[in-house]
Amino acid sequence: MAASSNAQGYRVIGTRPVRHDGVDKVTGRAKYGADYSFPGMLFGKVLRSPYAHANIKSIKVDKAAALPGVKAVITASDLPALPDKMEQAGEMAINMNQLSANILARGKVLYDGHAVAAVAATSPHIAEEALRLIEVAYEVLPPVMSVEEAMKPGAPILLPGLRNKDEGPDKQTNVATHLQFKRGDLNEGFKGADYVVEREFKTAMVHQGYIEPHNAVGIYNPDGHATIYCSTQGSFVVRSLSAAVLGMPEGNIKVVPAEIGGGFGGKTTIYLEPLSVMLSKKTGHPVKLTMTRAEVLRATGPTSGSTVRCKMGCAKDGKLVAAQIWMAYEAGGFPGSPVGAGAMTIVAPYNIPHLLVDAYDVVVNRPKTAAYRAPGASNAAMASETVIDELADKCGIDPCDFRIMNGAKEGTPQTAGPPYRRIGFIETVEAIKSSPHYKSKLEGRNRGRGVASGFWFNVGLQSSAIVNIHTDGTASLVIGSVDIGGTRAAQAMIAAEVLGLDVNDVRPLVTDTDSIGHTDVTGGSRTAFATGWAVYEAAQDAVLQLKERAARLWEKKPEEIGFDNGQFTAQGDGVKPMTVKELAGRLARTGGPISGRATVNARGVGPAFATTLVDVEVDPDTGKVEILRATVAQDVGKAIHPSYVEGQMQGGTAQGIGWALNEEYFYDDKGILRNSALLDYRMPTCLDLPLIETCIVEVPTPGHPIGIRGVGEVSIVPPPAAVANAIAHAVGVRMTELPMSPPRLLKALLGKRGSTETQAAAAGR
Amino acid sequence: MATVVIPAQLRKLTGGKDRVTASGRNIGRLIEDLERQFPGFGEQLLQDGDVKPSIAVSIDGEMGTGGILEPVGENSEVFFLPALGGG
Amino acid sequence: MHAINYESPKSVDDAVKLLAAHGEQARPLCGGTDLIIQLRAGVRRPEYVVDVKNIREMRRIEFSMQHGLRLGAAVPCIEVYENGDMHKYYPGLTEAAHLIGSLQIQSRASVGGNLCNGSPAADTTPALIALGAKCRVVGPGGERLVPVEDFCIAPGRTVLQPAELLVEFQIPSPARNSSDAYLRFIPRNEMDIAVVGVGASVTLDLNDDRISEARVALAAVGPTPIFAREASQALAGKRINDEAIERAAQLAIAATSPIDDMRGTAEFRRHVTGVLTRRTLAKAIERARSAQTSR
Amino acid sequence: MAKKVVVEATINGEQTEFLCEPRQSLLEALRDILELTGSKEGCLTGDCGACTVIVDGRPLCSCLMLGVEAQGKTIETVEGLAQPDSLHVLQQKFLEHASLQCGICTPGFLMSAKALLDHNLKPTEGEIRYALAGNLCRCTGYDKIVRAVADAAQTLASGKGRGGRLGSGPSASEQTERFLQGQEVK
Repeated sequence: MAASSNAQGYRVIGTRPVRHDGVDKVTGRAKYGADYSFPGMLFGKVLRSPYAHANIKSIKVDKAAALPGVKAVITASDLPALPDKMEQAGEMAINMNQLSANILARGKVLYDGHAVAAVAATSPHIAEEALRLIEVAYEVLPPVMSVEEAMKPGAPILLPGLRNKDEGPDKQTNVATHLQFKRGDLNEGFKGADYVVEREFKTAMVHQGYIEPHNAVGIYNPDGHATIYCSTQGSFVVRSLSAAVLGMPEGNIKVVPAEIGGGFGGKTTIYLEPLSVMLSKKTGHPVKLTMTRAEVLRATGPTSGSTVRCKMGCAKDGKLVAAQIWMAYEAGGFPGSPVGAGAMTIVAPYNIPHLLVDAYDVVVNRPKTAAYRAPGASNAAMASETVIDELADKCGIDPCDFRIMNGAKEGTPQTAGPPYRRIGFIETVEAIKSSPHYKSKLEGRNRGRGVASGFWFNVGLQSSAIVNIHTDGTASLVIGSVDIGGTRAAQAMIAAEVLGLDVNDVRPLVTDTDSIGHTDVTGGSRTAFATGWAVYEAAQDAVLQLKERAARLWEKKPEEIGFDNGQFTAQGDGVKPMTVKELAGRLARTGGPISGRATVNARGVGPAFATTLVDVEVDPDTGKVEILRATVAQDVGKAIHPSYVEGQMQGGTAQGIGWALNEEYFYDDKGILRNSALLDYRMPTCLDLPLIETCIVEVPTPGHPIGIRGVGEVSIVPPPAAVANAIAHAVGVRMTELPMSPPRLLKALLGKRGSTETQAAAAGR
Repeated sequence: MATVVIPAQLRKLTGGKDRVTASGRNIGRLIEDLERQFPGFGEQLLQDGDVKPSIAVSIDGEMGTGGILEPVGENSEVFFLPALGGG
Repeated sequence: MHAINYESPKSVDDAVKLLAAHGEQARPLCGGTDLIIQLRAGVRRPEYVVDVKNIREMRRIEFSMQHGLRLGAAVPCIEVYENGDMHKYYPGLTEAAHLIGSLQIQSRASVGGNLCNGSPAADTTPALIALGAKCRVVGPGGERLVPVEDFCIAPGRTVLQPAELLVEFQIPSPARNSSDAYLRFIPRNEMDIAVVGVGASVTLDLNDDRISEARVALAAVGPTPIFAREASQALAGKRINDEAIERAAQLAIAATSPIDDMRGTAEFRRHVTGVLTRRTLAKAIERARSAQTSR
Repeated sequence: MAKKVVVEATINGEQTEFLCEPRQSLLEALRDILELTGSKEGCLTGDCGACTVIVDGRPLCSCLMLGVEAQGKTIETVEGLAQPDSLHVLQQKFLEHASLQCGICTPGFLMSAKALLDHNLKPTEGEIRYALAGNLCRCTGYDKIVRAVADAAQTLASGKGRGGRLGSGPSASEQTERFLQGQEVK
């Protein structure tokens, strides 16, 4: 079935219809979380720590509670204490005790902006004023801001109970985990190397930067049931995590996913949701909380800053022989950086016989990190892809050819061991090589071109879908995956393809946690792959049932009914082929309504690769970098809606360029975030980017009925290294720290000039 | 017998061996057999009677989904690796 | 935000009366792009916000070769660079107004508000200083003229007394063969606050290719906007060449006292002060040469 | 405690009267009082442009204007863009070019783009990018947004000359200079 479906040309898949939710979103009618309001609704605000690291001695709320208009004030003591162990929650393993302590600090604040108390009042302004009246006594502790400080012997301890296997059960530590991956014999490997490059890289903590701040409306009913309206990447994960944090039965919470204004991983966990329910429970009113931008930056999941030491060796002919990597990622105030993913992605595109990777998850007094688009992979690729570029230079081999020569293909072992099945890495490099951009000549002083590649696993997980056939022959499609960028359109296209309907005859509906089977979070680039699979199977289920109805009408056996190009057919006279529309009108008299259903726990997910090409111009007097041209090639398996696939590729590239040039968390020596506004957290504007060219590569994922690969993440992985490589070729300095901001690049440029001048002087003597 | 590839940090349990053989029709049984051969293996991989949330299982190059009930073939190649999520 | 009262006087007198009546508890709203953010952040908590944008006198742009320019303090930046005279006679000030934030910000932000906010990084301030602009300040006791370079005394603090109002800027009409320019450095291409800003005006003696007079001013490299006196004086009477400009650049750097912050390091700011002084002077000189033909 | 104030303004062509606290922003007035939630809150500091509306013909951030300042003003929001039976060309082009992913920034971009095209139907790519620089989008990398605005300009210009010209026009850094020269020609 899958095979034949792949073989045949598609009618809907691969076209570019207008998205079904489009009109609502261009007219301002689409309802995002903050757009919800209810009669009697109160407004909540959260008091946040002004210190990076401190014990909470006491919290006095009486003055705040006495302010006219204030209806409730809550602190951590209003939430149940939870077990200090990892539990499965959707795609994530989560420590509920730490999750709760992140939502409202328990006895200790671990970063500037850590939530301490929450207020509900009749207006947001009154709630804000009430925060000023809450008296918190802090015992300020020295902040630990970098992995280096945190790993030093005798460093201040963030979490007294934290232990790791290496250091044993008696040793307090800031290192939550040490992971190691090993293959072959490192010494043997490096013996065979003609060229070795070893460098240390640092990347800054950066934020997902979604334009919509976090929000939640909680409505608690006296019968113990609650409804949460919020913008999230996963309504079911909000339900299970909120239930745990509130100590409520999961079934007593219904989560209604609002439209979501961007997530990029940052909305796969919870912050405000349990607070809205608890405040609603205390006041008997619906309570809405929305974060300010400063709260978003100070207290919601950025991704880790990191230190990565990368040593790689290759033979004269360019063959990679060995790699040794040491990496430590900032987890934030609680464990859980994406260092594991970093370790398993850093050399994933290459076949390297001898390998050793040591990876450390380290707590520091910064916000608890959350998932961010290919978590951990961009940090890692900044290191490996720069070193690869340098090795290619040393060998005098074109950087694309170098990657192709060493590129992973079917059967190549992955970092953690399992062999790749069919993948499209080399195809992405070839696509770049044959792109108009690569073939074009780059002229002008201080200009350079750089290439880099990236890998991301993608995930499968669970999804559910229902396809209802209506009497007019249209269909409604019900899914639990939120629409974060064309999801409705892509899923409707899959259903329309299978049902032989026009895409506009399928109405996609994203529904709440009570109206569809379990559906895991929109993350890991899984939605088109896994929810798409469920939608495909649900539509097939509907077709099967429709065949039975046709069989009844024609007095034949179901297996005698064919379905092709939207037409039901059978051999024999008196059989006039029927479309779904025609058959739909006969459902009542042939057995009643039809709903196709399917659920999946998708296995055999196909990983994604991308290769990015960037041209830059450097202002040698100021160190400012202009991006002149950018092209990204990505293996997407099969593009359902090419426009939205390109959109993911372009968006990830833009974010990666932001990391490369300007984005960073800037903390002062007290651990206070100095750039908690979009004025100084510098994401690229329209004027900072060129048009971004795309090459869609389609190497189908084996086993998937349509061959889809997730497309949401991998395009963010190559850009930082691609820009660094371009800068190196433009002005001859290798940048090893992100962001490559003007002050940093200028310093490197002046340093280089200084040294060359002294060399010249020496030569002159 | 299935081949089990041992993560670097568990090789101390297998006397440094990075590949061992074990039998069992599913991951649960396989881990029981590993525990028999290399005491201590179970607690490294199991929590509350199932595979730890922080651990993923790959069988013949395919990421599994069924925890201890994940079927294992006669000549399967089995990997235990860190579970991870995406953005 | 705390509760506020809103007043919208129609005349300078009424505005000054209101400011006098409420003293420290009143704050003029001259654009809103700084004040409203400060009110939200609780940095300033006045009981009264006095909106001066509806005072005609503060919204006018009047230019004549005889009397020069009167620029109302509340004129939004967008109206500055949509004004033909501003382009023709004060291109440096005009481009400074055009650099402030986005179009959305420029529709609200005013040159007067930009100055009264007291930020050392204000883009229009060095341009005003370069032009030798004076502030017409009106208070209960009458009015006074304050040179722009003397207006700011510390970050966020100016010479204005509680009841005083900055009504307009008075700028002399451009001399023959003169022009001005403003350049700033920001990491992105829009939306950032100046990491370094340099304004310059020059008057040329084209007969023997000399600079007869020059004024150089700097932003974001000290606690207040800086009038680089030595740099300016060093240019007076000098032949137009790289040597003269380089000397001015070095003196401009000497006039700075920058800090390290998230926008740039002190080291970087000093270096870029030199770079931008060279570039801004070159641009102003080029304009002054061509100005000859256009006037 | 400050009293609420009655404000009269023309909003999307309608004479409108509303009651607001002096501390409420125009954005709050639109969203919380008038239930026009199409204008979005992204930062409250004028840095993201999601709350962009057009006041007396000029685009501005409604988060940086007090509701009481709207007295006597003419305000256009995203809700006023479409006709009952048809979308505005910009809305249509945003859909055709897939210029929105999450859609939260879209209303702001549409209003900034409208403010541009209201007085310039032949924008260069540079002019389009300059006009949109006050609106942040984190999803798209701006590519498809710029294309949609250029296409909309072309459609609106229909005959009156070429519309948006991609790849044409001065670079970002030359914008101010170009703008000045453009003015001097007049």
